This record gives sequence, structure tokens and C-alpha cells, in this order.
Amino acid sequence: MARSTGEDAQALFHSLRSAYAATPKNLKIIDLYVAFAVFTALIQVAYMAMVGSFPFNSFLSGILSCTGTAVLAVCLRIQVNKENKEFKDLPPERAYADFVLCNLVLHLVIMNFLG
Amino acid sequence: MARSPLILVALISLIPLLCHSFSPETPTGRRILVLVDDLAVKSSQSLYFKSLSSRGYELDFKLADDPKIALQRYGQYLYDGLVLFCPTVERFGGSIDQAAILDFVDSGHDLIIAADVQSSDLIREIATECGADFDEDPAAMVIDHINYAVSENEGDHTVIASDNLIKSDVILGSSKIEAPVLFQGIGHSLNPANSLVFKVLSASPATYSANPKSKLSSPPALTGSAISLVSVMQARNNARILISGSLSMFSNRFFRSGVQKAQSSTKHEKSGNEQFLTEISKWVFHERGHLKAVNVKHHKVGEEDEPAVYRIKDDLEYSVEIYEWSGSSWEPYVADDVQVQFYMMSPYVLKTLTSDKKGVYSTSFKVPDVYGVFQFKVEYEKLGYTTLSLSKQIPVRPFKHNEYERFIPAAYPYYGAAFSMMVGFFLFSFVHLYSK
Amino acid sequence: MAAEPRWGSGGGAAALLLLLLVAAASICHAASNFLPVSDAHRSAALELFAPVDGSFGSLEETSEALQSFDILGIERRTNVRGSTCSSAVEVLGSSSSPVKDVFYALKVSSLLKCDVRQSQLEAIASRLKSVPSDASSLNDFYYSIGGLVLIKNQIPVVDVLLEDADKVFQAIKALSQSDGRWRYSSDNPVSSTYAAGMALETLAGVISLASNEIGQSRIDAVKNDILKLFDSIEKYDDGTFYFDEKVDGVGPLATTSSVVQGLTAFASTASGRVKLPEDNILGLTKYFLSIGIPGDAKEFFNQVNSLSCLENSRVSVPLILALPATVVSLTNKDKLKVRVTTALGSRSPPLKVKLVRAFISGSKDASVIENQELIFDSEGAFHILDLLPTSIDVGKYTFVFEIVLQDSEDAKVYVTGGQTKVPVYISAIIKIENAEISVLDSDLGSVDTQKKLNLGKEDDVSLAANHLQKLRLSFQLSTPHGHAFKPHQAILKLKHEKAEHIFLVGNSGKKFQVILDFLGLVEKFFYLSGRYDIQLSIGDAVMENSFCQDLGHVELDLPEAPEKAPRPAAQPDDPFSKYGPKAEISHIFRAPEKRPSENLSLAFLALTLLPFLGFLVGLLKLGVNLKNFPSAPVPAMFAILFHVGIGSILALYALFWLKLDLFTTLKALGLLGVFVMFVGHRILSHLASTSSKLKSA
Amino acid sequence: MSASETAGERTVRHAFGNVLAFFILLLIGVLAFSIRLFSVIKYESVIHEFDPYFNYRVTQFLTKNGIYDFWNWFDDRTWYPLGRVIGGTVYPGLTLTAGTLWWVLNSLNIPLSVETVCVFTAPTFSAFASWATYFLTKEVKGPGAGLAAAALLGMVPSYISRSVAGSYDNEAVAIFALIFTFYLYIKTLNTGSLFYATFNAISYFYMVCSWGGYTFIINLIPMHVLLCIVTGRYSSRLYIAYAPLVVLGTLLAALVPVVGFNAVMTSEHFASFLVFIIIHVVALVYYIKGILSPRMFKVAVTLVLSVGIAVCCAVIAILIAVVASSPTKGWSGRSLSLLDPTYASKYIPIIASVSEHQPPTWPSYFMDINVLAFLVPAGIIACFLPLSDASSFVVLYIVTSVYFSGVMVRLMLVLAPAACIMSGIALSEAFDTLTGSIKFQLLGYSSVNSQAAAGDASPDSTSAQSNALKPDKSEETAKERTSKKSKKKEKEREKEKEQVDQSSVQPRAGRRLQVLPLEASIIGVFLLILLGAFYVVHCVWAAAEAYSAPSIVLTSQTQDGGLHVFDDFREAYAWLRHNTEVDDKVASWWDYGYQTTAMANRTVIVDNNTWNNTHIATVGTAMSSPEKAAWEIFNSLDVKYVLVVFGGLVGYPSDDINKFLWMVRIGGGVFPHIKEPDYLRDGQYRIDSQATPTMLNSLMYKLSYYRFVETDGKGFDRVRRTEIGKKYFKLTHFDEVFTTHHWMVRIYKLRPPKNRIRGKAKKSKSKTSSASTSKRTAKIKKNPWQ
Repeated sequence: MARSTGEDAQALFHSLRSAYAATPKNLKIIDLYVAFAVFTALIQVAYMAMVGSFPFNSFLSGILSCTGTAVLAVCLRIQVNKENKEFKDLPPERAYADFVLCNLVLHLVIMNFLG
Repeated sequence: MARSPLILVALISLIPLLCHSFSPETPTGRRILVLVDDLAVKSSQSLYFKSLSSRGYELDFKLADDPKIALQRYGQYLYDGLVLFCPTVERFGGSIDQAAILDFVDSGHDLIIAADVQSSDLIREIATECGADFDEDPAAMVIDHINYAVSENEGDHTVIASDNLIKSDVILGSSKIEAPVLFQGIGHSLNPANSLVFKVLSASPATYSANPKSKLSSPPALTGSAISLVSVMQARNNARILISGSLSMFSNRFFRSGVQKAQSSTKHEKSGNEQFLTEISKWVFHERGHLKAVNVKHHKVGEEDEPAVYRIKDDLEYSVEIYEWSGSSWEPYVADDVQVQFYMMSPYVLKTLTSDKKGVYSTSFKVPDVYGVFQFKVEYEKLGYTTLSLSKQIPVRPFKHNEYERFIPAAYPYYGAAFSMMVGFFLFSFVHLYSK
Repeated sequence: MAAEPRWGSGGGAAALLLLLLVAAASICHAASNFLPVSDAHRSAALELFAPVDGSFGSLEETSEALQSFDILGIERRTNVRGSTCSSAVEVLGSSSSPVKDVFYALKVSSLLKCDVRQSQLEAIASRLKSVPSDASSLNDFYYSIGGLVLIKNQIPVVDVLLEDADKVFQAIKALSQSDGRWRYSSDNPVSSTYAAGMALETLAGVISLASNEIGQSRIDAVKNDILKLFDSIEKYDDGTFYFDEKVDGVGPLATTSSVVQGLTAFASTASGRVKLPEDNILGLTKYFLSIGIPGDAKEFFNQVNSLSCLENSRVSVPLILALPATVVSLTNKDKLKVRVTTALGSRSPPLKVKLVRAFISGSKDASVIENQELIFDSEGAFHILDLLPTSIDVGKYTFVFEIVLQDSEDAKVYVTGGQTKVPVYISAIIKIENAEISVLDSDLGSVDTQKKLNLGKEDDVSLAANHLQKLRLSFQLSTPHGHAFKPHQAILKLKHEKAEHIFLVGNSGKKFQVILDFLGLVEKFFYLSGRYDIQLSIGDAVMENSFCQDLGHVELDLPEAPEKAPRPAAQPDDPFSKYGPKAEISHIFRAPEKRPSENLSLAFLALTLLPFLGFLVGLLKLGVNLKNFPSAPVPAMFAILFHVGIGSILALYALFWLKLDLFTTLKALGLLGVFVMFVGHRILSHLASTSSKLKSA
Repeated sequence: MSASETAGERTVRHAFGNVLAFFILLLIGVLAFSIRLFSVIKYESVIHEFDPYFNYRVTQFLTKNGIYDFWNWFDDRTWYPLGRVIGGTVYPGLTLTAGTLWWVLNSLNIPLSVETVCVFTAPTFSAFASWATYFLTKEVKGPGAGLAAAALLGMVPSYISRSVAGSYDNEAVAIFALIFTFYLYIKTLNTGSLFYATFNAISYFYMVCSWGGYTFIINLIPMHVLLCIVTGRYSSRLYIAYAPLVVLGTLLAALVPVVGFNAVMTSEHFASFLVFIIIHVVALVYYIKGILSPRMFKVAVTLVLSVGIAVCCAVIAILIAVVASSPTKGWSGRSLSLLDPTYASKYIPIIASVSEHQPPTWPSYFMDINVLAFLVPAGIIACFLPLSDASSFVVLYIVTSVYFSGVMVRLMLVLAPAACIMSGIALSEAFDTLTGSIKFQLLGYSSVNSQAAAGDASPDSTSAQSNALKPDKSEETAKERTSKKSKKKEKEREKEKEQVDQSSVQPRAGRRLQVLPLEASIIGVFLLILLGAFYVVHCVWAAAEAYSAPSIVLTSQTQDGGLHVFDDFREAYAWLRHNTEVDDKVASWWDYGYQTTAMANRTVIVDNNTWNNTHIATVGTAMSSPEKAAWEIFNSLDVKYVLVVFGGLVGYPSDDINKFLWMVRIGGGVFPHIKEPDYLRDGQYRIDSQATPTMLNSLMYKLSYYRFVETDGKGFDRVRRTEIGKKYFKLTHFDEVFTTHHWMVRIYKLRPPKNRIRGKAKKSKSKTSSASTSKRTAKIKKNPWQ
């Protein structure tokens, strides 16, 4: 049984990789970007866990900037994804513009809150 | 000769215009009204009065029931002090009554009350208002069969030679009173809860207060050291009151007569009365122990002018100047127990002020890290001295938004993250747009 | 005391009482003992009249000083003479000097026997004589007449007789009032007793100066005035009489003395005896004696002078019966001495002193001694009651003496004031026997613990009792004669630190005892258990060994206090506790948050930058290229501008974080934003069009 | 070609409709603004009630000292001696808004006083609110419903009650912010563009600045998201609408000082985070599902489930732990009392003491939302055919807000917009159907045959044409018996048309089915119009009579019909301002704190911002203590004057005696020696002779009724309708210094401490002994020389 699940997992990963390989490059870039944000966030969490959340506002802004970036990137990915039928009438440039605007706002807030 | 008093009155009526009455600037008033119930008292007590007038007081003798006497005219007080040597007066003449006298005291003037055997309810009531309860029994006298003054003609030991005086230089002067003080009259008791009044001359344990002529039927109301013979009271507005149970202790007879305590061989040529009463009258008329505090200053360390508001954790300096009235001028007051509180509902900081010997007291401390409306409080109470209570309100505010610590090392990783995100975004925005 | 109200009503009428009534009255005098003028006075006189650099000040003071010295028989200070005389003479010399000064100058010169030229005196005399005729105020009369009288006594040669004495007399008399008082001047309505004295003296002077006899009727009128004046005499509770002045400013002493001087002067000059009740004279004398030693020179002079007037008056010389010591101790066999002198303490005429009777003061019961004559001890000038009879035990007595003059002539001259009552204290050491303290069981007084006490020495017993028991303290007091003695003060005190309780020790015969039944007392004791200190104080005026002694203590255990039992009153805590410096307070600051080591944070800073590198690497790995970058120059420029714009915005943010404040940032952001929007729109639309072209193609 | 023609017509009609809609909106705005001016007309242009005065004061400070000083403002004139950090404890939205308005106007050289701006802020924003409603509803059910909803909201009483000119309170702008945020959320949800998401976050920020009620949003939206996920309506638009909102919103909220870290610490916000996590999980799942083959997906599911569940449990456990650890279980009292209506009255008297925190009564529902109450269910039903994300959201909104309004009267305010939207929808739907069927009936005969062949285009278009012609006639007729409603009806019809035309055939067939007989529909229309008319009448009445009294000035009808004005409050405050030292402290119950600081400019001990329970309890204790104790408390607080409000003379019911029990409770909450039962005679609160001694000796009683008996011989209290218990008494530690004309405000001064302390001896004693003294006078004087 365990073996079967193991195999399933094997198969699953395999198929996942193959499926993912199909994704276009620009999406991959986005994914990379997301990953980058997420890792940064994780490192900070680890740091917080070690030394405690003393400058709490800095901690928050640090984490949330990463999270925000990630989330926005995901949104962008969703919108520029060709497969996604919901957004076929929304041109990717428009999506990109929104994305930039949103990011700028985000970073303004972050800077204000960073202390 | 006959019209000189009239002239005197005329003068006095002018005085308020010319001369200062009791004021914080010159606490020692000069004009004293003496009410007697028999003009003979002026003569029989003359030594005491002489000691007063020799110190520059203008004494104005009046019969207590003289219909012309008045304490104030046109809202101005005519006198700075009042001496009641009229134990038996039932009702004052003129515009004076109990309320008038109490108002006189409550407006910061000084009072000397001498009661005696058979003294009237009026006098007793005034004394009570000042916190001293005389023995209810009108015929009672203070009797002491152990500490009486030996005399060949005085048999029922009502003339008491007492020498347990209050230990206070400011009240009784620095020179020790050697001879015992003669006392003949009625005793009074003080309410122990009353913090304004204290015994100056108190009785010995064997003393009791009763009618010497009749046998004791019930336990005497006052016995032992609970009996106070002479008390002083300093009102909250620093008016001072002397309450004595004996008029005769002021008399020339007692001033002059020698003293020998029973069961003690030492015989003093002269009783302590003169010194005792003179010294205490100096205290009562503010020639001693009257303090004033002037220019209270506080400012941040390193600055000069005082701010409208402090911030928490500021370092500040506080200073105040205290002077004592020497009877003629203000001398720097020197002590080491003046304290200042930094107070909000309870003292947050309480420090003893350090004094240079020129009357300036100062200290410095750090404002607590609690914001609110604080007060600098100086509550200086010392036996025999007038109470100093200064309070100065000063708000303490928390940090402003831009006064908090920034660029904290501990937060470097977060800063780093935020900026790497920004740079990352910049790159990404470029890459995403143009990569194919 | 029963007689009190009668006096209250009849006091004013005292002056009119006849002698027999006076006797009765004098019995009712409060018992009192007045000592005659003694050496104390003389020493006092010396310090009161201390000459300041060779003079007593003004002439008036000088005269007073000198007179007092004369009266008291103190030898005169010659060193004063020169300066004083010269000043006096000078005053007399100038014709402008006021009458008053002239008067005193004359007085001084007469006292000091200064040599004043007769011519001068005559000039003055004539001047003074002219004064009364047109004088209006009493003072003028007084001083002028007084001056004349002085001159007359000094140098009889000079003619000072008044022709119009009668007129002057009238003028002065015109100032008298119906109530016996006088006015200072005709235009001054206030009438004064003091003035009366002056007036009488002046009148006396007028009479003595009168060239021809003044009408008897007038003199009688004046006598009548005097009697009226005596209606207003005042009385103190110790039987002394004095005159009070309604016009304030003049003390009773001055007033009385002026009256006395006037009275005596008038009486001595006026023909025929002035009828005055003896006890008034005596009362006045006693008044002056009662003063003791006055506080200032003027009063001293008044006192002494008027005493001497009384003594030298022809009318009635008061005799003073005095006891040097009224406290007689049985233990050291004191004798009861009585001395009879004149007011100034000079020897009295031969007389006998009789102890009419003696009784325990305050009690109505029969006297302990009846008529007993005192033996005269010549060298001490004492009358001694040699051995006190055994019937006299310790206690307060009132002795009633009577002076019996041997010579009937003297009886006219001297005033004895009938009987004199003197309080006498017979004191002694009281015997204290078998004192003991014991704790009894409540029910059948069986003794639980018992301790002997030796009172008068020190004791320290310690007892224990509960609320069902009793405490008994008992002792015996007896006089040397073995009678029971009841001290005035017999008090037992129980002192708890919270409360204090006092009990009287009652007696039955000699035996004194107090029994405290704690069961009945728990309420009174506020249910306070614990240590009670016992203090016994026994004392009396005539008990020479009075004591107040701590006997020890008793441990009480009382039941628990029920609800709403009365609380004891607050005991006097130390009133000085609130003084003195308080303990210092310093604020404890919040501890700052714990900071990690800087290295750690730096390390993590590096770590947070790692993913960024990862990102870059990843990009390269993915083979990012910029093929899509617009080739045409215009869009390319826009593209660059666009990203520069974004970059500058981000840079602005960085600046904002570093130093800028919100508003400047927002302003700048606004501008940049518009710019970026414009550029962005251009480039993006360009890209869009190209991509759509691609799609369509 | 016919198609193109019809299209042309359509665009014309479209444009026409938009213009019309625009003007109607304009009119609605004017209506919403002007209906709130009754208070200014009937009374005067003055700030109302209590809190507005504080806001007014703050605004003044802002306009005077600029934003940074405002932000760092430490106010030492309230909450003496603690002081209050205004910048950190106030919701700055309203103040900033008014301040900005003022600044803009002045920079345009329109010199308006700050007060004027403050007075008219609320009406202005209510106009905005109605427009926001329009947009929101438009997103949900098309512009017709939008207009109807906007019109309804413009004059809904419960909103009027908080936004009349002069009631310058947070709610005034908050409601607008609330609706607008919802609108943007829905918009984002519909379009799925980050653009709107950004603005959504920003408007959420504005909401947070304005009102504590923002927690409603941050809980409602996650609920909706959850609902969508559960009902399988997850879409990537949902993700875009929600995820950025949480991140940006949280950050922005944390920027507001008063919220600060609460935005992540307190559990009002945890729901959003939880949902945030969930939505990511879901998104991931959908993504994987997208890229995997079904078989593989099954495997993935099994794996993910086995792992994921564990993770979820862990997360939940952590959350619960955090909640448990955080103070007050992480829920501030007000929000707790939302979940458990009895919470406040049970645990937090200070919250329960405020009347607007009490649960409402049924009449108040009718009073506040009137006929909407009946229309709402219809609206809900309408929302369910067909159920879109948006409509599901409004349904959720109405349901929750109904619940909350049941907890606190004050939250009626949240209910009102929902109700308006629902009723708007309902109305438009109803009119739609009715008019539709009318029209159908009217031209039924002409195109009976065409009915037979449903589905093909041509008759469709003709019918469309005829539709286009017919209504224009009926429109004339409609114009005569006008009332906006009818107009709107027209528009709705047209809008409906387009929608229908655009939309697929299916609903069209539906419309075919729901045809009513002509008469019925006409009557229906008529009834609906009647209903609307009734609503309008009610609203106008409410605005004019019920809600426009500025409680600072009171009026009453005199017998002869004249108007009697009670201006006691301002009288009293003016007295304080002119007759007391600047630094004097004035103690009163906290209701009057704001007014005292704003109007009298004197330092107060407590005020309406009830941030420190202990301090308020201290004042409460003082008020309910006997005089001496009270004096000591006040003296320790350096109080110089005590102010009490007393309605007994003129029958002003909301005076301190009626609030007294609350003082006792609050005081007793902190100082146990104050016990409520001591003030109640067997359970009931009374001040007549039956009252308990504790009550009669309490400071509040004495200060209220001191000298009251002098007004009429017997001291009859017109509020309590009884004679007071203790009539003649003296004050030992206080002096009456001022009492206003109608005795509504009474000001007392603390006496200074006694200058002397009297001895113990009794006075009475002297009377008895005076007899003996008269005897003594008879005695002879004592010789002073002896």
C-alpha cells in the first residue's frame, strides 16, 4: 500500500514536472519571482522566530512586502495566463499596468510602515 | 491724657492706608488689639506687654465689652494680631463676636487666648474652634500635688511649676529655659487626630483637673499628661494661635516670683514665665519659623527657559528658593530635608533637594516613561514652621511619531527584504515585459 | 457663701453701712491674707527708678522717684541732685514754662532742697496766683494751687494766700457732678473719678490757702460729694475696694490713688471729720497691698504714695494683720505667726491679737478653737500661737483673728477692720498602711492572688485576671493624730496602649479600697485584652507625701468584642511623626526589549538577500532575453523613460524611508506618477498593438 | 442590416439612458443633501450632541496646527491627570476629510468657518453614499435597481438619524466608505482587474480611518469568499479580489495609529487571514487540477488531503492558541457583544450604559427602515434568480447586518444600506415584471402569431422595435402623474431591454412565462407607487421631526403652541468659560466631557471616549459616595468644579439621576465598596421618601436636589414623577456656584479644606451652661492682681 502511494507520488511528480514544463516562459519567470518572494518571507519568519518580533512594524512590513509581491505576481500570472478563459478579453499589457500600479502602492505603504 | 486713646483710635483707623497689614511679604504685623475685661490687667500684666511693645508692637488696650471696638473697618482689618485677656467676658462689645474673631484668624491673623478659672463659654467656644477643649467644669483648676510650686501663702497646690516643654527651638527659641514655668488656671485637652495643634507646656502624670474646694465625686475629666496647659495652633493658612489655660501666668507676679518645685531643693530666683512667654509670643507673631518659597524654576538639562511640556525620559532640573522671615528681613533658609515630588495621582519621583546655603534648593531627575499631566509638588512641613506647599502643573507627552528609534540593527533583515523586493520588482517589471 | 446674693444686691450700698453692719460685713469677706510693703518693694523701687545718666528723666518722674524713695525710707541719691536742681531752677526761671512743669519743678526743688531765690519764688507765686482766677480746666487749678501749696510749705514767708479763695472754690466746685464724679473742664462733658481725686486735692489746697475761712456749708457740700463718690466704689472678690474709671485710658490703680490722695488731703485740711466707713479705707489699703509690686514706675509711685497718704492721714490709719506663712507643717513643728503693721510695714501701736475661732474651711460645723490670745514676741514683733491644740489636725482651716487696741485713743485713729479671716493649711506626712492588691474570683470573693504593696516606694507587681474575676486594691491612710484622712486625689489608672481608664478610690473610715469587677467593665474596656499598667496617685494639698506611682501591671483576657461594640477613641499618636523627610522614590523605567546581537542580524540580512541572487540566477537559467524590446527608437525611448520613471519612484520611496516626510513624497510621487502614466500608456499601447499584429499575422 | 439598425437605436437609447441616469443621480444627491437640512432650518447651524463636539474640536486643532501636530497631539485637557493621546486614539478619517474640505475651500477662496464645514460634511457624504449605493446595486442587478436603491438610501431614516446637518460624527462618512468599499469589491469580483483591487484596498483604508465598523467589512468579505468557495463558485477573479485586499488592506490598516498592530493582533481580523490561507490552498488545488489529468489529480487529492488536513488542523490550532492568549480573548468588548448580545450588559457596564448599544425594539425597526422591512424579503428572492457572486454578497450582507442590528441599535446604520439595496432590487424587479406584462398585454394582440414561433430573430426585432415605440407614449402618460419612481420605471424597462437583448434567449423565455393580467399589474404598479409615496412621507417626517433635534438645544411646545427653547447647556458652558480659571478641572459624568472641553474649554476628568474604565469608575464612585468621601476623591484629582445635569425641574429625562445607576455599577465594578443593592429599595430605583439612605446621601442626589424644594414648596420631580425623599439639607463640602435658567445644569465648587480643626467639645453643651454663666456674672470680679 505504502509502496503504491509511493509510486503514485512518483508518478504524480513526474506528470507534474512534465505538465509544468509545458508552461510558457513568461509564466515561469513569474513563478520564479513568486518563489523568490516566498523564500525571502520564510527567511524572515525564521529570523523572527529566533530573535523575537521586536521591531514589530519592520517585521510586518518585511513579511507583508514579500507576501504582497507574491500575491500580486500570482494575480498577474492568472491574468496573463493564456489558458485562463476568464481573462481572454483583458489584454496582458493592461494587466501589467495594473500590476505595476498595485506594486507601487504596495511599496509606498511598505516604506511608510518600515519605520 | 483722657483724649489720647481717641487720637490713638484715629491713628489706627488711618493705619491701613499708610502701613501694611499682614502680608506674605512682611509676615510680622505690628498692630495688636488687646481685649481685657478689667483695665487693671494692663497694669498687672504690664511686664508681658512691655516685652511686646519693646519689640515694636503697637498695643491697643480695650475693654472686651467696650461698645466701640471693631476688628475691621471698610473690609480692612485694623489689627494684625489679637490678644484675648478677658476670660470672663460673656459677649464682646462693638462688632466683635466669635465669628468675627474666627474670621480674623481665617484671614491669616494671629491670636492669643488666655482663659482662666470661671472663664466664659465664649472664650471656651473660641478655644474649641481652635482645637483646644477646656475642662467643662467651670470651677475646675489644674491641681498637681507633686509638681506644685512651693510657697508659704498658697496652700491648695494650684500653682504648678511645670518644665516639660515642647522640644522645638523654632517655637521656644534656641536658649534653653532653665526655670520651671508657673501656671495657675484650667487645663485643656487636644484632639489627638488634630494635626494643627500641639502642646507647648504639658502637665505631669500626677496632674488632674478638678475643683480644689469640693471633694472629688466622679473621676476627673482630665488627668495626667493628657492635660495641656499651653498649646499653640498653626492654622492651614499659617495663622498662629496661642491658647493658655491661665491668665495669671502672664502676670507680673509670676514673672517676678521665684520658683521652687516641691520635692526638689533647687530654687530659681526667677520663674521661666518671662522667657517662655516672650519667646512663644515671638513665634506666634511670626518673628520665627515663617518660610516663603520664591521663583520656582524647572527646565531641561542644558536649557534655560522652562518648556510648556516635557517628553517622557527627558532629563530636567528643578530649583526653588526658600527664605525664612527673621522678624525684620528675609534670610536664606537652610535645611536638608526639603523634598520635591513629581506627582501624578501618586508621586512617581520623590527627591530631596540639595541646598547651597544661600536658600536655593535644586535637584535634577529623569522624567518617568509615563505620560500625563504631572505636578512638581513641594510639601514642606516641619514642626513650628509654616507649611510650604507649592505645586506646578506640567504635562508630559509621549514620543512623537518621528522620535522613535529608527534603523534598528535588529531590523536589518526586514529592511533588506523590503528593498530586495523593490529591486526585484523593478527587475521583474523589466524582464516580464520584454522577454520572449 | 449663703450670704453671696445679699452682697450682689447690696454691694453698692456698702459705703452707707454703719460700723456694726461693717463688722458683720467684714466677717463675710472672703478669707484672704495681705502682706504689708516689704523689702521686696525697696529693691524693686531701686530697679524701677534707676537713674539714667544721672537723672530720672522728666521733672515729674524725678519727683515721683524721689517721693517714693522718701516714703520707703531709702536714702536719697545725691548724685542726682545737681543736674536735677539746675533744670528745675531753669524751669522756674522762665516765665513762659507751663504751669504743670512749674508745679513739678517746685516739687522737685522742695524735695531736693534746691536753693531757689526767694524773688524767683515770689514771681512764680504771683504768676500762679493769677492762674486760678481765669482758669477753666481742672488741670490748671490743680497745678497752680498745688504749686502755691508747695511754695507755702517751702518758704512760709512768701505770700501765697488767695484773696478770692471763695470764688475759686466755687469755680472748682462747679465742675462736680451729681454722682460724685468731676469734669476736667467746664466745656468737657466727660465726668471722671480721677478728676474727682484731683479736684478734692485742689480744694484742700484752696482751703489751706484761703485767706479767710471758706463757708462750712460749702465744705459739707463737698463732703456730701465724697460720700456720693464712694457709692461708686468697686469691690473685688477678695474684699478689696477700688475706684474704676469710666473714661478709658486711666487704669483703676491711678484712679484709686488719685481719689485716695484727694480724699486724704481734703480730710486733713477740711475742718471736721469726714465720715467714711472703715472697711472702705481698709479695703482700699488692701487693694494697694494686693497689687504687690507693680510693673512700672508710675504705678509704683501711685501705690506707694497713696499708701503713705492713708498711713499719714489724720482720718484713719489702717492696720494690716498678716501671716507670713499660711502653710503650717505639723511634721516640722511650725508655729503660727501673726504680724500686725501699718500698710507700709511700720510698727503698730501696742495691741493684742485674739484668735476668735478657727474652723475647717468650707464646713459649717463648729469651730475647733475658741477665743485664744496670741503671745506677743517682742523682738520679732510677732504674735505667736505657740502650741497648736491637738484638736487641730491636718486640713484646711480658716482662722479668724481680731485686733484689740490697748489704748482707746488709738481706736479713733486706727482702723482694724474688725475680724480678719485667714485661710491656713495645716499639712503633715500621712501614714500609709497595709496596702495590698489582689485578684478575686467573682462568685464568692475567694482570693486568687494577693500582693502586698509598699506605697510611696517603688512597686512592680504583675497580675493576671480574666473577665470573671475582680481586682481589689486597698490601703489605709491616717493622720499623725491617727484620724482618718481623705485625700482630695485618690485615683487608680488602668492604662492599655489603646485606652485609659480612671477609677476613684473610695473610703470607709481609714480604709480605702476599690474593687474592679471586670465582668461589668468589659464594655467600658472595649473588650481589649492584654497588658494594663496600674497607676495609683494619691495627693492632697495638706499631704506632704503625695505620690503618683506605677504599681505594675495586670494581664487581662477579655472576651472577643461582638459586632458594633464601641471602638476606643484614637490614642494620641506621635504628632511629630508627620514631620521630617519621607523616603525617596525613584521611578522604575520599563526595561527595553532584548536586542539580538548585531552580527546575527547582519548575517540574516545577507541571508535575506540570498533569494534575490537566486532570482537573478534563475532568470539567467531561464535564459531571459529582451527580444521584445521595441526596436524603433521612439518606443524604445519611451520604454526606457518608463522604467526610469518606475525606478525613480522606487528611489523616491527609498529617500522617503531615509529622510523625506510623507507630504513632499506624495507631491513628488504625483508628478512622477503622471509622467510614468503617460509614458507607460504610450509604450504599453505600442507593445499591445505589436502583439495584436503578431496574433493577427 | 436590421440588426445594425437596431444596434444604432440601442446605442442612442443607451446614451439617452445614461444622461437621464446621470441627472436622476444628481437629483438624488440634491435630495439626500437637502432632506438633512431640517435641523439647520428649524434650529441653527450648530454641532449636535456629544461626540461631534469632540470631532469638531479635533478638526479645529487640525486646521490650526496641521496634520503632524494632529498626529502627535497629546491632549492634556481631558482625562486629567492621565491626558489622552488624541492622535493615537481617534479615527482620523472624518477629521481629515473635513479638514481637507475646509482647506480646499479656503484655497479656493471660499471662506467658510470650520464649524460650517463640519456641520455640512454629513449631508454631503450622504449624497456620496447614495451614489455609491447606485454603483454597488448597479453591479449587482443593473442600473434600474441601482437608481431605486440610491433614491431609497438618500432618505432612509436610520441613516438620516446619524447624518443630519450638524451631527458631525464618524458614521457620517463611514457609511459612504462602507458602501463604496463593497462596491469596489464587487467591481473587482466582476472584472477581476488588479486596478479595482488596488482602489478597493485604498477605500478600505479610508473606511478604517473613519470608523471602528471596518471590522464588519474585514469579516464580511472573507465570509463571502468562504461562501463562494464552499458553494464551488471559486474563480481566479475571487482570488484577485480578495488576496491583494488582505495584504494591502492589513498594511494600510496598520498605518492608522488607532488600529496599529491590532490589525494583526486582535481576533476580529483573524478570520480574514484564515480565509487568506484557505483561498491559497484552493487556488493551488484548482491550478493543479488545471494542469493535471483527472487520474493524476485524484492521486494528488489523496496525497494533498492526507497532508493538507494535518496542516489545516495545525494552523487552526495555532490560531485558536493565539486568540486564547490575546487579551479579552482577542475580542474587544464591543465586538464580543456583537456575537453575544448579552455580553456587554453582563460584563462591561460602561458599554451597556450607552443607550445606542442597547438592542433595538421592533418599533425602532419600523421607524428606521419603514417599508423597506417589507421589501427586503422580495429583494432577497430577486437576488436568487439568477444567483451571481455579487448578489450572493448582498444577500450575505443583508443577513449579517440584520443580525447585528438586532444586537445594537447603532448598527441599524449598517443595516440601512443593505435594506435599501435589497428594496431597490425588489422594486425594480417588481416594476420590471409588472410593466413588462402590461406592455406585453397591450401589444399582445398585434403579435399573437409571432408568439407561436418563439425563438427566431425577426419578430424578436419587431417586438423590440414596437417596444421602443410603445413605451414612449406610455412615458408621456407616465410623465403627467410623475414622481421619479415612474420615470425610473421607464428607465428600468429600457435598461432591462438592453440587458435582455444582450443576454441569451433563456431569460427571455422566462419573461414570456411570468405574464400577469393587465389590471392586476396596473393595480400592482399603483400600489407600489403608493408604497413609495408613503415611504417618502415617512422619511420627510422623520427627518423633520424625529431626528433633527441637536440635543444641545432643546425645545418644547408651550400651552399656547409657542416654542420654548431650553438653552441651558450652552449657558452653563459659557459660564464656565468666563468665570473659571483656565486650568481649573471640571468633573462631570463622562457624557458631558466632550462638550465641556469643546465649549467651555476647561479640563475634564473623563469624557465620552471611554478608554480608561478605572478613571470613569473613580468618578462614578465619587458621584455615588457620601459628600466627604466624594470630596476627598475629587480633591485628589485636583477637581475645582463639579457639574451635574438635572432634569427634574423641566422634565428632561436623560439627566444624571437617571444615569445614576450606571455610575453606581461602573464604580462598583472597580471599587467593590460601592454596591448596587444599597441604592435600590427592594430592587427598584427610587428617589422619594422610600429611597435608601445610601441613595439619599450620595453626592449625586445631593447635588441634583440641593435647594430643589425651594422651587415649588414640596420638591416634585417632573421626570421621576414623585416628590423627592430628602428635601432640606445643607452641603458641607461643596458650594453651589451656578445653576442654569431651567436648573438643567448645576455647577458646584469644592470648598477648600478647613482652615482650623475644631475640638471635640459639643456645641450643645454651651447652651445648657449658659444659664450657669449668667449666674456667674452676678459674682464679684476676681482681683487681677492676685
